[in-house]
Amino acid sequence: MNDSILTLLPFVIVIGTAIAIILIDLFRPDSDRIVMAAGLGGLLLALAATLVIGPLPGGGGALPEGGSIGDPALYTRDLLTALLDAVLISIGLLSLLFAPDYLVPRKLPLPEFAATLLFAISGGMLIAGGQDLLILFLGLELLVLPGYLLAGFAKRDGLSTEGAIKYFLLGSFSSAIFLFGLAFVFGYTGSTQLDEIANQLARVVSGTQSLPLALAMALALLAVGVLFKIAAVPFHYWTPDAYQGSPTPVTGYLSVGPKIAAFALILRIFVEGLEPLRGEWALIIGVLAAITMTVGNLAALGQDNIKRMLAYSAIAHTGYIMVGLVVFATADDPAVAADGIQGVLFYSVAYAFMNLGAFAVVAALQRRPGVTSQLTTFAGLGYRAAIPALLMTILLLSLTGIPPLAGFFAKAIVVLSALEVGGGTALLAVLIMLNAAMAAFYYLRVVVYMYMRKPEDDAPEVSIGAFTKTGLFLAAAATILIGLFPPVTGAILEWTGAAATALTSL
Amino acid sequence: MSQSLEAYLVLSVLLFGIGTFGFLAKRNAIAMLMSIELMLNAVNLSIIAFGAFTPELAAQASTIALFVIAVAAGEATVGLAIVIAIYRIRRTPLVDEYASMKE
Amino acid sequence: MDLTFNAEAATGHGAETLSLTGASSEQAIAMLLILALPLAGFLLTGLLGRRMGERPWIIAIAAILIATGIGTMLALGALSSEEPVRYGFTLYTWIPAGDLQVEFGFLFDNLTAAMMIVVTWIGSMVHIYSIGYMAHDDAKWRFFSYLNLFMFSMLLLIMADSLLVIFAAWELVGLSSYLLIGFWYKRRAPKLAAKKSFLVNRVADQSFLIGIMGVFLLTGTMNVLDSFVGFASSAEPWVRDLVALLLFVGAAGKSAQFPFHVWLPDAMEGPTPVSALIHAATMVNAGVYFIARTSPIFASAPETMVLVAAIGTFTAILAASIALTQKDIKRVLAYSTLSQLGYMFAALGVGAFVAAIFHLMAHGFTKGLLFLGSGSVIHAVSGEQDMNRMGALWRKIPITHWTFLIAALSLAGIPPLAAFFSKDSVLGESFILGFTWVFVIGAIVAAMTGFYMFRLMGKTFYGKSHVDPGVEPAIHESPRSMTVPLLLLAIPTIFLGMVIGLPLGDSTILHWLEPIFLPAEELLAIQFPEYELFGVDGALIIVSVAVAALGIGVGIWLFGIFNSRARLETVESLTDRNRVSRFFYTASQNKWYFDDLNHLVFYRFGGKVANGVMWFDVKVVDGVVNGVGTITQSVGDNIRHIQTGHVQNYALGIALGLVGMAALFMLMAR
Amino acid sequence: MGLPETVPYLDWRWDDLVFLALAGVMLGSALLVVLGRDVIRSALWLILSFAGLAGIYGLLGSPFLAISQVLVYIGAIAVLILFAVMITSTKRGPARLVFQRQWWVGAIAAVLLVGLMITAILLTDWPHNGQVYAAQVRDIALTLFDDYIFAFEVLGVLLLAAIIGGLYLARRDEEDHV
Amino acid sequence: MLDVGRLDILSLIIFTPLLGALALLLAFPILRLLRVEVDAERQEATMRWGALLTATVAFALSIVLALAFDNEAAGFQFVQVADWIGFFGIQYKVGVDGISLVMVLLTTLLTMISILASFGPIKTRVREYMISFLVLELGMLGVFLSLDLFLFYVFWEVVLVPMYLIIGIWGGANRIYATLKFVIYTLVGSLLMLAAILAIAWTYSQATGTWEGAFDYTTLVDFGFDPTLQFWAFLGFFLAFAIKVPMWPFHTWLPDAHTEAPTAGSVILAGVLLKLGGYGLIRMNLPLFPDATQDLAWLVIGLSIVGMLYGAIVAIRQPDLKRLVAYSSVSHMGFVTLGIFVLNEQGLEGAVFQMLAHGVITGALFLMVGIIYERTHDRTIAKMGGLGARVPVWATLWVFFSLASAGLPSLAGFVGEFLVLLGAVTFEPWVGWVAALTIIFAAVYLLFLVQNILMGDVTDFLKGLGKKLTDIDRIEAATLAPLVVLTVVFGVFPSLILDLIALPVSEVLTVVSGAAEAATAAATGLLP
Repeated sequence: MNDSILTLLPFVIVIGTAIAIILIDLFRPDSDRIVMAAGLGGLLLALAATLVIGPLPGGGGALPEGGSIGDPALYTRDLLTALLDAVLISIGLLSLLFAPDYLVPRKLPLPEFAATLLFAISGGMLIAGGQDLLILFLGLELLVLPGYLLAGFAKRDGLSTEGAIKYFLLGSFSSAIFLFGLAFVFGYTGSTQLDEIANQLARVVSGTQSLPLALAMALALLAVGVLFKIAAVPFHYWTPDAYQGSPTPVTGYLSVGPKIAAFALILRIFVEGLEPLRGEWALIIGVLAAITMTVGNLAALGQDNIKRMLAYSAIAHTGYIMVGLVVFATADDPAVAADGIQGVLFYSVAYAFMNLGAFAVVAALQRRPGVTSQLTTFAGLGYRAAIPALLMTILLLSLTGIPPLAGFFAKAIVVLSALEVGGGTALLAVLIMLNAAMAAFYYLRVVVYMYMRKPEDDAPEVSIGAFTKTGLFLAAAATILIGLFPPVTGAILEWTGAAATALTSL
Repeated sequence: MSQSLEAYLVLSVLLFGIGTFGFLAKRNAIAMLMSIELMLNAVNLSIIAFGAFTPELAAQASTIALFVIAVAAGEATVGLAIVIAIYRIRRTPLVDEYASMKE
Repeated sequence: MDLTFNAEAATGHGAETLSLTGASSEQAIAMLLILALPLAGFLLTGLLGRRMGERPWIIAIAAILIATGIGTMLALGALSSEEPVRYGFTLYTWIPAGDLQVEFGFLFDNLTAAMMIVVTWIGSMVHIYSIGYMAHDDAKWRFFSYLNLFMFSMLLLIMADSLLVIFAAWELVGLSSYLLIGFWYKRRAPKLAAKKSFLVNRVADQSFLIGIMGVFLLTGTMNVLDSFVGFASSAEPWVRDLVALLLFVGAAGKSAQFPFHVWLPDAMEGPTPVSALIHAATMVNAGVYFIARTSPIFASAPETMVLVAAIGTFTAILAASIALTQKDIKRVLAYSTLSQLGYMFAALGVGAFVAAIFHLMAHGFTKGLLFLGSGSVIHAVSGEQDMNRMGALWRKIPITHWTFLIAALSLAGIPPLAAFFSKDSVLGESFILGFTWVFVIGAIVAAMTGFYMFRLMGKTFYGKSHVDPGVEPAIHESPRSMTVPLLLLAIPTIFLGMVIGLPLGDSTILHWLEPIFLPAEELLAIQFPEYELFGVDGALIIVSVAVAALGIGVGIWLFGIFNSRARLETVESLTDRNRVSRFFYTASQNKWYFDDLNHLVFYRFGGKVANGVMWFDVKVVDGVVNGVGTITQSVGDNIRHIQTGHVQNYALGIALGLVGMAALFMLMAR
Repeated sequence: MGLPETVPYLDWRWDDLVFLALAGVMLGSALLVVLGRDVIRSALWLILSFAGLAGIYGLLGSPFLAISQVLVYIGAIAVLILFAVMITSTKRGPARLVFQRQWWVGAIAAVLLVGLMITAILLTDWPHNGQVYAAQVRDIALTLFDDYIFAFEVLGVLLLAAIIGGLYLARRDEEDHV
Repeated sequence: MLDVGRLDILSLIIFTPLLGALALLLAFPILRLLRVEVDAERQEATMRWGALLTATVAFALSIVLALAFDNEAAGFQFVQVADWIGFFGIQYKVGVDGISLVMVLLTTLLTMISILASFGPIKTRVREYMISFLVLELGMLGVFLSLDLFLFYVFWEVVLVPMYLIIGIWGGANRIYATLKFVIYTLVGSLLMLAAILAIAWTYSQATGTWEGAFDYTTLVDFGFDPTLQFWAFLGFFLAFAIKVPMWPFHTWLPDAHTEAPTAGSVILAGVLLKLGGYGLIRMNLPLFPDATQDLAWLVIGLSIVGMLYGAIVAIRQPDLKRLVAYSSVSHMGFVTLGIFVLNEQGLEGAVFQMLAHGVITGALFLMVGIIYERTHDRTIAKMGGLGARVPVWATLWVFFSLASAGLPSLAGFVGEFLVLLGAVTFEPWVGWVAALTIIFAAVYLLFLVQNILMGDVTDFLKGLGKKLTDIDRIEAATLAPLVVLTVVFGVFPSLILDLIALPVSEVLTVVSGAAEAATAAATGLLP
């Protein structure tokens, strides 16, 4: 029982923090400082708890074996959970740090924001450990409902609400589709338990007859549901509009939080539960991965609105991460399959920091209301605000995949795993490379604006709050450290590797 | 017929299809939301149907359906809140008039 | 007698060969000094010359005079020794790369000695002469510095013992000539001429370089002497022919043989001492020297030898035919140089190596004198070079005139002047060795030589004065620094032939050089019959003198001598008589249109090609690159347009995606 | 009174008849929801459709769920929707176009989807079939509060989050005019 | 004697620029924290001299390295290994052999000169500029010294960023187009190289069952990959290097980059960056993929020859000084690739030597273009004319370097070209002959240029500049003097360099020919 408390502790802390913030706001309105303190404190606590409890690779942490809630397990704390928890909490932490600079000048309430954000994070954390379809669905909803709200958080801003409603309508549509898929799986296997489902399906697949059509349909429905959440082409349509419309710190969060949580969902459902069916979706996902990265990059090329540009680039990154899944699906060797999943995880970690950081810079520039997200606002940033420009450069280079930054390793690992499989999957590796070169164009265009163009005459002064600064440094530091500092790189490699192995060897 | 899983499932699919069509065809945000509710109910119907034909799943299916209903309620809350918020600005619930952001 | 390849000699390498001995340390130091002095002169004058005021030539002249002294001593030492000598030493390994070891080494034998005398003495004369000639030029320090560089290069060329070092020197000679020709770089003609000379040489050098590499491939060495050992038996005959041909192309370039002859006349745009030094006396001889030096290689390629002879002969008559009609005094001399070089190549080609070198020496001094003399003339008439605006100068510049007359007679082949002996041995040996056609054409050229030299004499020194009246009063004999070299050069022009060209058939120079060419002659199976002064050889002498005299006679008849009258109207009537003669006259005057052809082919057409390639680069190669970029971007822009902003469109997209996915999954499941 | 075992002439069970009737009501009113011009009427048809579904739940042996459906959907969600409709309907009334211009594509997509799904369902050999089992309320309660207690708690959080956020968004601020 | 090996001298050399860059980055912020105010001019001066000092230290260290280097010893020297990412067996492993030593010397020298040459022209954002330059040096040194493929790749990309900034920030009018083209073009190649690196590393780990040594250069060279993998991996590496060299038809980024880059950027670009490609081909393609090298040699040779002639012909008609020199680089670098793939000692040694010579000579030419540009703010050849009369010293030096570039014997440019051509003739005589046509075209474009800009009358444009058109000053002379000296020294005593590279070159060739022999033996059934 003690174990179960520990198992849930980070999750509970996050939710507790959210509720605490609501209460604070209720009793002491207009106390942003306390809210920030509570939010940051809670998240730090949760992060600490995650790292202390573990399980960490090599049998570390207070719960080296992990633990689970419910019998049969609804929620489990394993290496993957801990890893994703840590990432998601970090995302929450950074998103929260970036918020005040943007919200306060626009008179948007911090407490609601913080609470909603924390709820969303907790949804992701729930997915990370979910072992039951119902929990996963609840987690997904807990993740996305606050997400819709956050997207529309600047409720007096037409773009924000427009993005929110597009996001909401399409999101709910995809949720319904996804849910139908769950229902089919449930109906066919008679269970909501991932391991049970895996067993049942293994039995079905081991028979010589072809896959029951209901399962094929279920796969399609589930795939569409998750592909929508990760914003894979052709289910990505919401991304540019939602990203552009959302308040910028929210955009930052949206670009990483739901995406990584959705990948967690994929890992739990497709990799863990539907593992026996992986051969069925390999080809389609492979093709979609190729299309996704290419379309994302192509669309980003000429985009002058940096938020939209980053939205398209986020689509492209989705494509890269999907390659890891394809590796998992196509590999004969379990070790290689695990390498694919490791690619997904490592990429997610790296991507979280660098993308969030990049959006944070955009947000920082918009501290003064009225600053648009046009690329021209970056003109001459290197001359106006040296440090943010420098950090942005680092983050963009990392997104491009220039070594020795985090993004480079992320790509390298995914590519490596794809090459391990060989054949068509190796072609994806080559495609990643070509895409990365294409992506360099628009990422570097931002650098061009920052350093190689004169600032506009009416360019406002850039002033950045302490929170944002801290967050920015953290994100950049993570991006650099993951790439350049062997202990960190090694630790994350080890963790992702162990989590992947554990997940695939179930 | 009432004792055949397929019948209920087909019924569910039909409802889902109607919902889908509604979602795709309607212009009014709230009507689209209603279509989504139809779709969710269709799913619920299939869940219950699965449960009803498997003795050990009956209770679980009902429970899941309950959860889905609750989630649907939450979703409706959020959705309607967003609709109201945007209506304040745009003065219309018609989504095809929300196209400030496009390429 | 026919040129046949002596296979036995190729493998057996029969008769006694000249063996190489290490140079004594005195000899080594002397050789190094010969090189180091002009090099130092070049560097010092080049670096400090600007600050050396009015006498920036001191260092350069001193360097060259000392080098000449040492060189003469070495040369005389070698030539006077009983046994033919050949010594050398290696300074260091220049380019070591795998099995290639290019030694930076030197070689001294009688051939070197002969060349040494020509190069150092003419070089010294030119240096001294330049003091006067260039007195009024502001940048004379530059001029002297270049001259020293030229001397260094030329001396390195004749002393080097490695093909690659020879090539290096070869290129340096080209460079220094480029600098000297383009000395007056602000003027249009010199800068074009300099470029032309360098580029034409480059074209030839490319083949030359490949030829050197071919030698290396076949023999595994770049050392001149070592390469002889295996070359003859190294490969198929056609391969040897090809390698020799490549080398010949290089030699032809430097020595301005057809079709590379075009650069030499233009190069007269340089200051006149430069013309003397480079284009008559030394540089152009490099090709002759090279073929002589590598005679065993050429001897192993008999077909190429015939080509050498043919090209030489053709160049001789072609150039002579052009020289007949030129107006510019220096151009006449330039074409005459070409023509004489043709003789040398013809001699080389038929296997008369000694004769070739002999003619080289004799012609070198003669032509040096002629050029310096022409410089003196030009100096006298304030820079005018057109012979039509000269005339009746012989009394006003007597020293120049008399020395010039001597040289002209020598060149025309009048005994007992230097060039008579050498030209005679070229023609004679050609005939003896069975190349009757060479002899016949050579004789015709001899007649033409006599004619154009005395046409020049007549137009320049005799007859009526056509000098610009404004210039007329200023005509004066040149300063001593210019006349002294003329007088000094007149000495070998008169006596050289008598000293080393006698006794006929068993001359000194034959003794000097025969051992060096023995291997080649053996390969070619050449055996000179006994010399018959009162037989065929005597007859040949008479023929050659007769044709020369004929040419001179016609020249004098038409253009006069001393105070006799020129028959210019006859000239006009001859050239203008009918269409045929008019055509030949104009064609000759226009150098048979080679320059125009080159202009058309290389400049116009080549320019078009370059433009075409550039167009290709910009439009196609870069166009593809940029096109990929542009297309990608426009595809991206189009893709972005699926983002209509309408949520229903998005929903439809998703729904269709769903339908597609479902269909696919179900199809795959079946 | 004693009904015959099966429906006369058709040889259907009575349940089948009920099923068909309810299905008809449900689908019919669902169609009206979708096709209707007036949003308010659509909302009302929606209620009827939900009611039909509740009936089918009953038929499937889940009266408890049927009641929940009525309570939550009709009692809460539908009402909520009605409110929202009232708030957002302008004096202009429903616009002339009920459907967006590309509705026919949507129709095709929906039909295709339905066709595919029905194919999938009919061609699948379902492991459990042929007999309806009733779910006991007690079992439901046990499942809910024992097996799924954690999920239930999570659900609470979810609703809390939805409400907090929803409240914030829908709340009228001082400077708003509606 | 100083035990240089103990010093970890290679790391010292590599990271000296980084330390310098960090110092420059942090010096004044820290002073500001300490409330020491330094006026801007002083700061800029400090940056300039600090960067120069750093580069000088690096150069001095590389000289120490050269002195301590034993050119008789086989293999790599001063090897230093540390685990980097143990998970994949990725190491920090550096070592030096003759070839890399030559490249290191070239790099440190040219960086030093470039920094000095930037004193005058760079007036804005001096700190960033100097830091970029030092980081650039770090990357280049890293590439030349890495013995771990992953590390190699990392440094390879590190080079890209500062160059991108240098062109993009301090470049000419069309700099953004040029710099993006440069980066993206290079990235396309290098990313495929990364794929190839990963593929061979994985193959190795698969065969041996461990990641240990999977990125280790020497281990991989000994491993021997199967021909199919070799073929594809060769192409991956080759594309990266071919773009960098740049080989025809991947060269079009170069003229643009050169034209827009600031002078020192051009110097480094031509002097060192292009050599990364040639070095990579020698270090990676030949030993790692000997079979593929044999199979594809003709392809590369063909491209090289086309590039040599094509670059020279296009250069003839270039209207812009820098573009002309850039195209001459294309032509000259063709010699390098040709020399590498004729696969014999002369060719390969010639290629290395040519890289060095081209670095020195073309670097100098770019410096000189920069000097004139500083005064005229124009590089249009048509506007120049009669410079010989106006700036005699400059003109003399220009002629000197032009001749060196045209391959005048006794200057550095000749030796490399000669050896390469000899290698080509050895390989296949007609190939050598065709390749040698380049020396004609080289003379054509260089002499046309000399004629057009130095000779003739002074143009009105130059007259209009009046006294602004001065001859070279002291700093400029200081930047050019070492290059003049080296051009002569390397031309007269090439053995200084050739002795260094003889052994490594023969080692490379042993690997390549060993594979060929094995293949022949296998084909004829001599081996099991």
